[in-house]
Amino acid sequence: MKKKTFPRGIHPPGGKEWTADKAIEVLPPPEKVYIPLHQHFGQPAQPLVKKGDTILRGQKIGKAPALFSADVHASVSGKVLAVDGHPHPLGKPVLAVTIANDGQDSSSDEEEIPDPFSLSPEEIIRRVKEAGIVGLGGAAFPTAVKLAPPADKPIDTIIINGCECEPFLTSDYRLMKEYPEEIISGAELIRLATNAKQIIISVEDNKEDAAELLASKIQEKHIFVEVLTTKYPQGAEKNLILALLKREVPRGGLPFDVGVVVQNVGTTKAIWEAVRFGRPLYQRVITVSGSGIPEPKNLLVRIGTPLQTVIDFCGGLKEGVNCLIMGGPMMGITQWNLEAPIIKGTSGLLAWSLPPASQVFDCIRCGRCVEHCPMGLTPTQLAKYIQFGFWDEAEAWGVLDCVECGCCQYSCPAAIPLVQWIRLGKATISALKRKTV
Amino acid sequence: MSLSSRMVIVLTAVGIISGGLLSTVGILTRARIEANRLREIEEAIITVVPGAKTNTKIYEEKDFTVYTTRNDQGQIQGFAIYTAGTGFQDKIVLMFGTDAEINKIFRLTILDQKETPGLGAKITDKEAFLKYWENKDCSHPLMLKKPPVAQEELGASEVNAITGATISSEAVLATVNASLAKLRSLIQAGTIQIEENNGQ
Amino acid sequence: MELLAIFISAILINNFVLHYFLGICPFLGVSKKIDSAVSMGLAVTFVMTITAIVSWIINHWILIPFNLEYLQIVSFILIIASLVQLVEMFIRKSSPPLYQALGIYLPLITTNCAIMGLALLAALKNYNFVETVIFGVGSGVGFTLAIVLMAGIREQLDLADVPEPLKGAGIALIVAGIMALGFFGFSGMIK
Amino acid sequence: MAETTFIIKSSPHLRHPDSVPKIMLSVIISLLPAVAASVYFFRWRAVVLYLACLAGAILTEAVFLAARKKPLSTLLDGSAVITGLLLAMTLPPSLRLDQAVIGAVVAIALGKQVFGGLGHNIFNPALVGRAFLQTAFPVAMTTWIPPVTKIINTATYATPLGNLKFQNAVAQHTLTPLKDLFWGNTGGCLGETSALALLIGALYLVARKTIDWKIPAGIILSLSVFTGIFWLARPDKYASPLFHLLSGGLIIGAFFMATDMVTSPITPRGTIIYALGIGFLVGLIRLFGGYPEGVMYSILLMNTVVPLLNRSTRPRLLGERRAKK
Amino acid sequence: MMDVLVPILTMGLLGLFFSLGLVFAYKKLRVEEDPRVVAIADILPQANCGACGYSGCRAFAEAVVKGDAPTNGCPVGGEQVAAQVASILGEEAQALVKKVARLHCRGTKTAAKDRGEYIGVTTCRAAHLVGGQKQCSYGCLGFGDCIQACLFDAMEMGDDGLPRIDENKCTACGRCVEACPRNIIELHPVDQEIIVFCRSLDRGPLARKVCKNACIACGICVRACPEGIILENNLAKIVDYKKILPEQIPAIEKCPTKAIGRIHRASEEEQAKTNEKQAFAP
Amino acid sequence: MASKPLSQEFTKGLWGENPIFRQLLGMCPTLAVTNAVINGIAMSLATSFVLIFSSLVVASIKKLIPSQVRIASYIVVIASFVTMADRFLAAFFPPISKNLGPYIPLIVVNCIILGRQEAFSSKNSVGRSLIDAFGMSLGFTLALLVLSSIREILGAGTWLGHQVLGSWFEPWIIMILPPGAFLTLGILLGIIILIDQKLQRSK
Ligand SMILES: Cc1cc2nc3c(=O)[nH]c(=O)nc-3n(C[C@H](O)[C@H](O)[C@H](O)COP(=O)(O)O)c2cc1C
Ligand SMILES: Cc1cc2nc3c(=O)[nH]c(=O)nc-3n(C[C@H](O)[C@H](O)[C@H](O)COP(=O)(O)O)c2cc1C
Ligand SMILES: Cc1cc2nc3c(=O)[nH]c(=O)nc-3n(C[C@H](O)[C@H](O)[C@H](O)COP(=O)(O)O)c2cc1C
Ligand SMILES: Cc1cc2nc3c(=O)[nH]c(=O)nc-3n(C[C@H](O)[C@H](O)[C@H](O)CO)c2cc1C
Ligand code: SF4
Ligand code: SF4
Ligand code: SF4
Ligand code: SF4
Ligand code: FES
Repeated sequence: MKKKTFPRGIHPPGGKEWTADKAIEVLPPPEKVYIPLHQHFGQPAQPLVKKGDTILRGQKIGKAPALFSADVHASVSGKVLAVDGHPHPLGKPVLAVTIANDGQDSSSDEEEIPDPFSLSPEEIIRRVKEAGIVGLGGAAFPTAVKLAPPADKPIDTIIINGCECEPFLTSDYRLMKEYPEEIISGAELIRLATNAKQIIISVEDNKEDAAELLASKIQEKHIFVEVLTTKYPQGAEKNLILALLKREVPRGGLPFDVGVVVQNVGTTKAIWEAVRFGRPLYQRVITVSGSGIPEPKNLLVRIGTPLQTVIDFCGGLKEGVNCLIMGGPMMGITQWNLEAPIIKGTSGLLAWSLPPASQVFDCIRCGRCVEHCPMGLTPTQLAKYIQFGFWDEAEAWGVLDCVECGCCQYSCPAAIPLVQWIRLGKATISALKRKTV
Repeated sequence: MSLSSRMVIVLTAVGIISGGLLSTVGILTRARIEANRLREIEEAIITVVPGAKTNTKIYEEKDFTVYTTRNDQGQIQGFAIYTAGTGFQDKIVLMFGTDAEINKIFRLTILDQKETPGLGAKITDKEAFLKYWENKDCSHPLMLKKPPVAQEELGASEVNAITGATISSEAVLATVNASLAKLRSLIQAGTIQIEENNGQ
Repeated sequence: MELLAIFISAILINNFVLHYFLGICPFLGVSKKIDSAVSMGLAVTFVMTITAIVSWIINHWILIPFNLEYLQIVSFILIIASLVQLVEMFIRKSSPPLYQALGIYLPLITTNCAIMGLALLAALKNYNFVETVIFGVGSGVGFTLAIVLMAGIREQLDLADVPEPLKGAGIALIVAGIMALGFFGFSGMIK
Repeated sequence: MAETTFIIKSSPHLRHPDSVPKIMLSVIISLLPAVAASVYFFRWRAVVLYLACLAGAILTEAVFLAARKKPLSTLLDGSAVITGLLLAMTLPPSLRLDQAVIGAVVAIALGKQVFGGLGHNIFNPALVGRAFLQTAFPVAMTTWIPPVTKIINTATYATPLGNLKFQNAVAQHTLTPLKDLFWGNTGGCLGETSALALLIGALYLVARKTIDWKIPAGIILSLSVFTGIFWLARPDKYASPLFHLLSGGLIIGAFFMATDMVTSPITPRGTIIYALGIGFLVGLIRLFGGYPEGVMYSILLMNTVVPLLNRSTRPRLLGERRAKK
Repeated sequence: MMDVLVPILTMGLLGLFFSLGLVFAYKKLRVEEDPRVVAIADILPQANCGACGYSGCRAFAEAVVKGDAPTNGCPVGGEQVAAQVASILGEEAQALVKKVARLHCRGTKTAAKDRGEYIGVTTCRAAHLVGGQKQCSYGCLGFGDCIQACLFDAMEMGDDGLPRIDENKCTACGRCVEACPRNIIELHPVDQEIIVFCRSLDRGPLARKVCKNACIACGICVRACPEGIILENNLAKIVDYKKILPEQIPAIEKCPTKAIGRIHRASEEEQAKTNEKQAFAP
Repeated sequence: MASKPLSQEFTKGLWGENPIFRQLLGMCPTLAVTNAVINGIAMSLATSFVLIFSSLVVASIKKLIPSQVRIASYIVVIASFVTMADRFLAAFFPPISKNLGPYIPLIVVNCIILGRQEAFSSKNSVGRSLIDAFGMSLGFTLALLVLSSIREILGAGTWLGHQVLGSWFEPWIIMILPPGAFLTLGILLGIIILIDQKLQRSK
């Protein structure tokens, strides 16, 4: 049978071979961690500790002030050195809690629940929320919110996103290989929380062994493993839903509009740990890779570990490295300050040396960006509208639908920074909208 | 006086004055313009039927007018046919003369055309085009010679095409052939009767 | 067949804008946006059709019988001006949305030589009534075609790096020139 | 803080290896077989015409770039070379050199640079140059010589299509044999005669995915259908689709000129309409128009429509309602 | 006789017919336009910049006549236009202090470090989206979006990488204020001499580390003039410039990073000199 | 309208407010009849005649005309003069009349003429209006002359019918065809703006 997939998209070089067979290693907790209070979609958390406090690992140090926010927990035990502005991977310094690790790692985890499947949906969601879980697939959207969709939007399908379509990243793959039972159980918890009927675990066909392993562990009839064609951005939720279910999430809508919840495998495992063991989200698995890293690895790191520590653990940066990326090569963010910490949304750290910038040409209207945009957009036209300030036209042509996957810019022979233009347009248009409302 | 009535009066007055003025201009120039037009036809007829002294319009329809011409002795020399056909761009208006038996074309002249200058417009050029039409046998449909050859090598009912403007040349040829056929059929049908119009 | 030839010829071969150079002012002025170009085209087509009818009537029922051909210019222009005004009033009364879309272009049409040119050309070509009407509609469609194509191109050129001095009318004229070159492809199609 | 300075940029950080100069270079390479064929068939005339057009095109490009203070490095992107080459390939071998140079200057100046240079032009520059020449020097542009490989005893010579149109070749059974059309042993523009040489290059472009195969396919399809209908109805009057495909500028036009990215639509549906439109217009002009050949005009006319096509065939966004228009 | 009479009659009738039509149109379909709108629109500078908050000069004129907009609502036109507009409407001109745009950043090329090599769209807004190439997250990015936005040619990029504003040309239209993604341009009364040249909210050491000229919130200026200046979020802020007394200025100017101080206003001589230079520039 | 010195009222039509190159008015005759210098001259003479006399008449009767019938009356005035010009050419210069075809009658809708009446003659004294009309006419003539000279020389190798380029020159037929008109005027506009920018800058 032909494997399912979505229309358009691209086939970038994989780069997964660097770390695919590197088992997850534990990075020893560093001496100091810097835990930003803003690591998620929504409002920053408010500090619950102050300088000089002694705190435990897993203790809540930031409280979500609103629905669209998430709690933040300490990732080591020790003493609060400062609650202050600190460099942040997203650029601008934000309020962060600096903790001196006392090396004890004494924990404050909530109580364990031996049979989590008997919990009520409300209790599952409460425990997820208490654990400060946000999506680990990239967007860092508060998971508790996602698990409680509006009542008029019943959920019938849970998709566990194990596509990991970004090149180079292998952390999700390692999770599926090493923790298949946890992922399946976590998925079942999500299903119970949302009252859905079926669970689909989707894996790209370059990770077929992980898919087979998962399938072999499944007993329930309502859980399926679906192997999809390897194509970027297979893991983008709207495209994934289209590929698996032939449902189109309406423009401006969310998966629950078509009765679906999509969760990343890492998130799923975190949910399992939170509900079963009461363990908050204070660590995650990341891939450290790229030609600039002497010993590429998959690492379990504490949130708040500075980039420098992570890099040092992998052998330091090679000579001539000039590009450091947090996340994958398609959607990641360039880093310049090694003091910035790992945050909940960090899926990887890549380093390499880029050749001098290639010359940017004027668009030659080759249409490759159109051909590859998974959202059906016309990136070249959008970029031009934005460049010349035609905001209305850009909006009419759907600029706000762009998921910033980068397929267009990847395929552009003229090396036009299309995604940056589009981001600029999205930012400007939303600003204008806010002004006129 | 109310504004409305002033509006009406002023505009009417302007109209009347202009009408008066124009009528003068019209009358002053009318004769001359009419004469210009007639002279054009007259000259064309003389060109296509050499030696024509008088002419009579004996048949007229859209884009097809037939004149008979007489020499100074008052004998009928033949027909001058005013006709038009579609060329490369637009209509080509032309006139040609035949003998009374319609066996021979005396000459052809182009009255109006909008063909490409330097190309199709060469149909008005005597050396390039018109001279091949002199004294052609038209008892059979005329034929176009392409590529052109020297005048001596042309057959009795062959004319040269203009290099690079075959379409315009074809258009003239087709128009002439069609007019000849039409003229013959009109005579056959009795619609045109030369003798009866003699009396004028 | 003859009628079809007149129609096709008016649109493609002897296009009002690209061949006769009539209505260049609105062609350059109202071709910046596709929407307004379409409205302008429709308005012109509409007025052209009516003008064709009315001018034929005036010409054949009044001017020619009374030997007043020299009043063609004055009477045609007056007719056109009042017609446009009447149409404008009528549309404004009967269909406000249509007026919004078309109305603002109507006054522009009064001094548009495409309309006057139509009346004069139809008289010059000696068309009969039906031919005149077909010629009017065809010319209007031809104008619309040219102005809409032009508007499409100009919208795209808004996003291009056209040299400063050529921006606006300069590049529009050059585009018109190349369009006219392209339309040569249709020459000779009507035999 | 480490001393190394890092690059700050927006994602994505990977790029497909294709770049504008590489694309242009591949087109130049793909044209070489046809260039070689034309040199074989027309000898020194071909060589000097190529040189004249290339020099005209590149110099004009350089002058404009300098005047507009753009980096001269864009001269090396190769697009001006393609324009010069393609222009030369569409000229009659007997054209005067100064006229060829005029064509090249017009192609780059009026066809490309007045719009802002590479990527901004609306019309195919080489064809603007050719259309200009065709209209400026209609006689020179329709005067043909046979290839040196063909011995002919008349002074003037007609191309296969000219023969078809003006000499009623089907009825007279003087239609150029398909074999000659395929190998290129016939008269016509420099680069258009050898179908074989062109197809070799075209195959390379299609395989390399430089060009969108749907464009030539659409053109060939609609031209075949159009001419096929008439051929089936009156085989004694109309030539076969195969003849139409192999003769004139169709192959070079369909594979190398209609596919010019700058002047073809960016949307998939627009591309298909564009291609079908070109094929249809070629058929219309060849069968019913004043010219024996209509490839150039068809491409230019469809170029005119491209902006409208791009707008009206915007792809459907993911999640956009189908019903809504 | 007929030859003359018929045309006169025809033309007369045509004129009559036409004028009757017009009378009809005039009666039925008159659109009143307030002459004051036309008059005001004539006076306005026709820059159509939108600084007044309306879609253009004409829209503003209509709003003024309706009473929706103040007579001095056009910052471009300044006092003169305001007075004229007011006189048309028969009002006294409302007093209008001239404002000019001021830059709140001194992160020159040498003072503020770069994060690294920036690759991408070279506008401030675009660079801001990826955090900017300057280490300081608040300061000027130096790509000159503001200069592009200014319709009055009042800005230019200085050699130090910061835009300069020509007080005399600036009309306080506010377009540069809108354009700047870092919100470091503000309109201030032209006679306000003391300006805080920094917008960094970082705590002192961090701010200092990324820019030599940053405000480090040491409080010297506040001590010099507690009535006029306060500290807020690690940053000095002028609450009321009128309360800064001339004799306090030297103390304020003791700021260790010169993040607060007197605006450098070109003297008339200097102005003349630059004008001269411009005149001879190629 | 602020009054300018009379000389400026005249010269503005030549460059600053040239009806064709600056105001882009009357494009149709400009493009249509400039394929030969003689046509261009005839056209500009006819247009000037109409423009000058209409300005004269309009400026003298402006007070009598209620503003509601202003345009209509102007049109009648203009049309009358156009008719005179047309009849005159047809009577005395039939070949030129034939060449110019419908473009002489079309002077009536030439935007320059109505535009000048609206914008100038209806507001200014007779003398000033005349000067303005002369200036505009000269500007129009100049533009037509330039355009038709370029087109005739390149398109036919002749100027006013006289051979100016040697026999080596093969005429560019395109120049006397419609595309040539568009292209030439387009390029000319660009050049004029370029020159103007240079002038402004050096000021
Ligand atoms: C272009 C693009 C690519 C993505 N790729 C992946 C992916 O490979 N794996 C993944 O888990 N999420 C991916 N996501 C995020 C998903 O769309 C979705 O947000 C996520 O799976 C939701 O799960 P979470 O909330 O647990 O993170 C991608 C998103 C985008 C826009
Ligand atoms: C701009 C242009 C104008 C043309 N004008 C005419 C024309 O007026 N009359 C004509 O017969 N052919 C004209 N042609 C040429 C025809 O298209 C066609 O090639 C020609 O009739 C073939 O004639 P030949 O076989 O003698 O070369 C023109 C071609 C071009 C490019
Ligand atoms: C891509 C291409 C397009 C062409 N387009 C045209 C065209 O539109 N019109 C034309 O007359 N010749 C065109 N030519 C030249 C003709 O293909 C070819 O020379 C033709 O047979 C000329 O015939 P003719 O002499 O009868 O005009 C083109 C050539 C090429 C290579
Ligand atoms: C597939 C392909 C086809 C091209 N065809 C043409 C062509 O027909 N004419 C031309 O001038 N340039 C052609 N170019 C070059 C380039 O796109 C052209 O110069 C641009 O139109 C100039 O902006 C082609 C380029 C490619 C990649
Ligand atoms: S436009 Fe947006 S969604 Fe489309 S390919 Fe580009 S980045 Fe992806
Ligand atoms: S891929 Fe690049 S060059 Fe091609 S159309 Fe898109 S933006 Fe233009
Ligand atoms: S400097 Fe700013 S406020 Fe002043 S005129 Fe320019 S854009 Fe307007
Ligand atoms: S002030 Fe703002 S807009 Fe101007 S250059 Fe600096 S960052 Fe850019
Ligand atoms: S001159 Fe023709 S529309 Fe203005």
